[in-house]
Amino acid sequence: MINKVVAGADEAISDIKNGSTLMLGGFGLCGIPENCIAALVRKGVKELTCISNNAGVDDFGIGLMLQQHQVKKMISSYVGENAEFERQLLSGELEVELIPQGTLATRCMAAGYGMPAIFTPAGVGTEVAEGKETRNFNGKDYLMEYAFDADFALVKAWKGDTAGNLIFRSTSRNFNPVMAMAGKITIAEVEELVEPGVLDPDHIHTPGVYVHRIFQGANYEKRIEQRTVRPRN
Amino acid sequence: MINKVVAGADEAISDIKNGSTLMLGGFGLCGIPENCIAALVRKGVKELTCISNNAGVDDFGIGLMLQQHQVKKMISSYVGENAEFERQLLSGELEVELIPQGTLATRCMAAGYGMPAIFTPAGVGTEVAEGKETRNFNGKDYLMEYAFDADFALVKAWKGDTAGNLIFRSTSRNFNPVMAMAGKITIAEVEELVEPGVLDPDHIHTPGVYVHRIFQGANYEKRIEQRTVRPRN
Amino acid sequence: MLDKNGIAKRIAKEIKDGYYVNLGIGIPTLVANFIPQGINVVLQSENGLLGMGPFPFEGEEDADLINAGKQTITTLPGSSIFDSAMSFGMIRSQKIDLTILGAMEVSENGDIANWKIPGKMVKGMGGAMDLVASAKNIIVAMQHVNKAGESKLLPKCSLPLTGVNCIRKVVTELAVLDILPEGGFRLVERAPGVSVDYIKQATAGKLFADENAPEMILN
Amino acid sequence: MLDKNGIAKRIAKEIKDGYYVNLGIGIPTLVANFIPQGINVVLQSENGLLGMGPFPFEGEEDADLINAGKQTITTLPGSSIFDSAMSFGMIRSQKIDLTILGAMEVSENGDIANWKIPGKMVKGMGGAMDLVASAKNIIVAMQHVNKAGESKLLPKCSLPLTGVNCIRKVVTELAVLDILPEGGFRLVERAPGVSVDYIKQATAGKLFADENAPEMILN
Repeated sequence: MINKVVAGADEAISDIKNGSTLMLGGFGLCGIPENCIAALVRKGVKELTCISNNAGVDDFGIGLMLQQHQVKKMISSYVGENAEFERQLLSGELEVELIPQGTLATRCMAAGYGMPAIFTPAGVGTEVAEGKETRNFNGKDYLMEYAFDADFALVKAWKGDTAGNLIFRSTSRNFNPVMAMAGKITIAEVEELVEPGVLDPDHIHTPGVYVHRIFQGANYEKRIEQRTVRPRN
Repeated sequence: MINKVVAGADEAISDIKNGSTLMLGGFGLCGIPENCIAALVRKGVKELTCISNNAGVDDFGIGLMLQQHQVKKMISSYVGENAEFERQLLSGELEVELIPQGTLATRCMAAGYGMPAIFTPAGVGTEVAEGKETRNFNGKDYLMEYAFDADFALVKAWKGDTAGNLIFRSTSRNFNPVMAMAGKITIAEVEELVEPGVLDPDHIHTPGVYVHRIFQGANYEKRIEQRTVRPRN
Repeated sequence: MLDKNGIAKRIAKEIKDGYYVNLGIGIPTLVANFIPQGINVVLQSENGLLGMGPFPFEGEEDADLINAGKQTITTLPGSSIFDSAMSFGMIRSQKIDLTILGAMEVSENGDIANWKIPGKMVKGMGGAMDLVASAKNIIVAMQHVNKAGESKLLPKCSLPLTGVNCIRKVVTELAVLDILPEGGFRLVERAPGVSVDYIKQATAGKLFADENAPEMILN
Repeated sequence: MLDKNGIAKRIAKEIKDGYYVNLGIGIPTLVANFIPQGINVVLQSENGLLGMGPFPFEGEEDADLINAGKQTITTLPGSSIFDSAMSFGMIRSQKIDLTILGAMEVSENGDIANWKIPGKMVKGMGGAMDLVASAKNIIVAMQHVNKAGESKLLPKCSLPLTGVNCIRKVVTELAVLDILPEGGFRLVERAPGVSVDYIKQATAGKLFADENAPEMILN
């Protein structure tokens, strides 16, 4: 098998340049590439376009990059929990493109599946449809939406092997597999990196062919945004 | 959880009618719904349109249905190993639509993902493109191909639970998950049917929402088409 | 007049055995608490889970297991996990039997606005546009009037739309209303103690209201 | 002049370390036997496997584990299994570095015909149309002339096409040839003992052949 292991996040992201377009996996703070984000902050790379369902919170996730003014544009479906984000947006520092969550996911998938465009009914008749081709199939209107074109995808998995195969844990899967398929260069950080043969081929969520670099991350905080519990009786 | 268990293949397929359009999972004879095919032969339902990558062999798989003249039309990518098939085709008894394998898979996926059409470069400039819309994206031509519309999908999994969740084993996965997503009614036969909670949610290949009926099959023959081995040293 | 739990309780009666249901944030989330015994329902969370269970016991929260509202949750026996593309794939292909979500405004032709108020910080539409454009069966849980006393059931939405001609039922603190295919709200049930006249005054859109519309039965 | 194994051996030299490779049925399958030591290659089988291993030992055949030629095979450490849609997704998105397949005819502008002979029973194109339309790097393994001695490297294909303007390299029993972007075959290497003249006579399409084209080195 092809060995794709790099030493760590700093090496993995070393060729991300000012102006790059990145995909970042995760939903809220769940399943985000914490180590890669920290490395991007250390590197100080700027003018980034970030495709990510959310924009983190003020002091975690993509919020850390926003604090350092590294993000030029966010492409997201929901950016609700972030005061610095709001400040930069209102001041015109930050550009934001809001797109429906399913459209976001499917435009990633389209890139991974070599489909230049897909059709979705999401946004028909709304401002999301402005300037887009609408097409009727079987009496229903659909928007044509284009596959994303991202320089790098940064994803976080639970387990991975040196051949790049990835397994995600529970709902931290979310956007990670579709973004992993979609990046020109895909960088995976994993909680546990194992040798080929350890992971059952039937359990692999992302085949190694999609992953260009992989490393075992460290010090995962895995912060919870909404800690909801029920009482024990 | 919703219980989707039926007693067996005969009950599962009881409402398949003459003229129905079926998807049948499998690649060659690997991962085919053996029990459902046997029940269809017993039921004697005719004039079927079958969407399946292959057409079985003379005495197994869809070949058993061909022997009984139950198939009006095959939609496949490769139909090579079947003398009775050839006879019916040449005599005009059987209609055949050959489409590229990736197009076949992706038209199934499109149905499961609620996408009315997809774009693929497969077949551009060939007779497959005749009568189809060709569209250029980024300098490359693509055909627009429509999602399949199948009344029933018959799939075979390794393990399933009563809620309809499916896990496939090795390359018997092939077309099964994409067809499972695509049927208006999806019928799954499994080698082992278990209670909810036995299967790890992270290992499920086909979520139960796609499966309408499930049963534990019996007497799997799992015939091998090309038995290739290497000598032990 | 119903409180939030009352609205949720009334909506729960619309859930049939065997349904796959997607619950939005807010009142819709409360619906899960009122699903009748003996009704088997599977809750979808669009971040990638079928079979959402209750909140975890304290100390058992799992950062990797959240719902679309980013709350810690649990799975149930029979749950399955999938990625975001498959999640919205099953939404688009109408595998989800019922979608329940909140709204700021609904119009008499079934348009809905629930994501953006001009001049205010826009948080985003999340999955709402996908859900309303795809679901075959959508119930809106909302307040009938805003804090200024103005109706939110309108001839035409004033806010930017989330989806067009997609809502078929609305449950508010005052009433259950269907939206007719030909346009217009039809009063189905009154909330306990609320008069037909009161509902008429609170509804700016076209309303078809039988004077004998029954009071809803919640238990 | 090369036999089938010779063609496979020569093609194997085109495989670089780290390549993901899809091998078609026939001569391309043989290429796997000649991949140089120290070259890490992952073989894709389009029925849904990355990391195809050798045939199983007798008695260890697994009916659930076959390749696209329906042969029993094995996995290797690091293998992964996926469904047919993802398999062709990775083919379309050009994640496969090299595709090797057979052909009945190839034209000087890179068209290929390999699936249908009018008047004969058509078995189907399988995955060939997807592969040739998508792959960035395709090598065709084929016989230079048919049994009647007629060239299969043509100005224009006579058989129904599998793909247009997609082939860049052809390896036959006589030669290695590139297909030039502007059209025409360019002789790269002669098979051992085969003269440039012989190749010229066996090539009906436009051929650019340096009289000093080197003989291929197979070991």
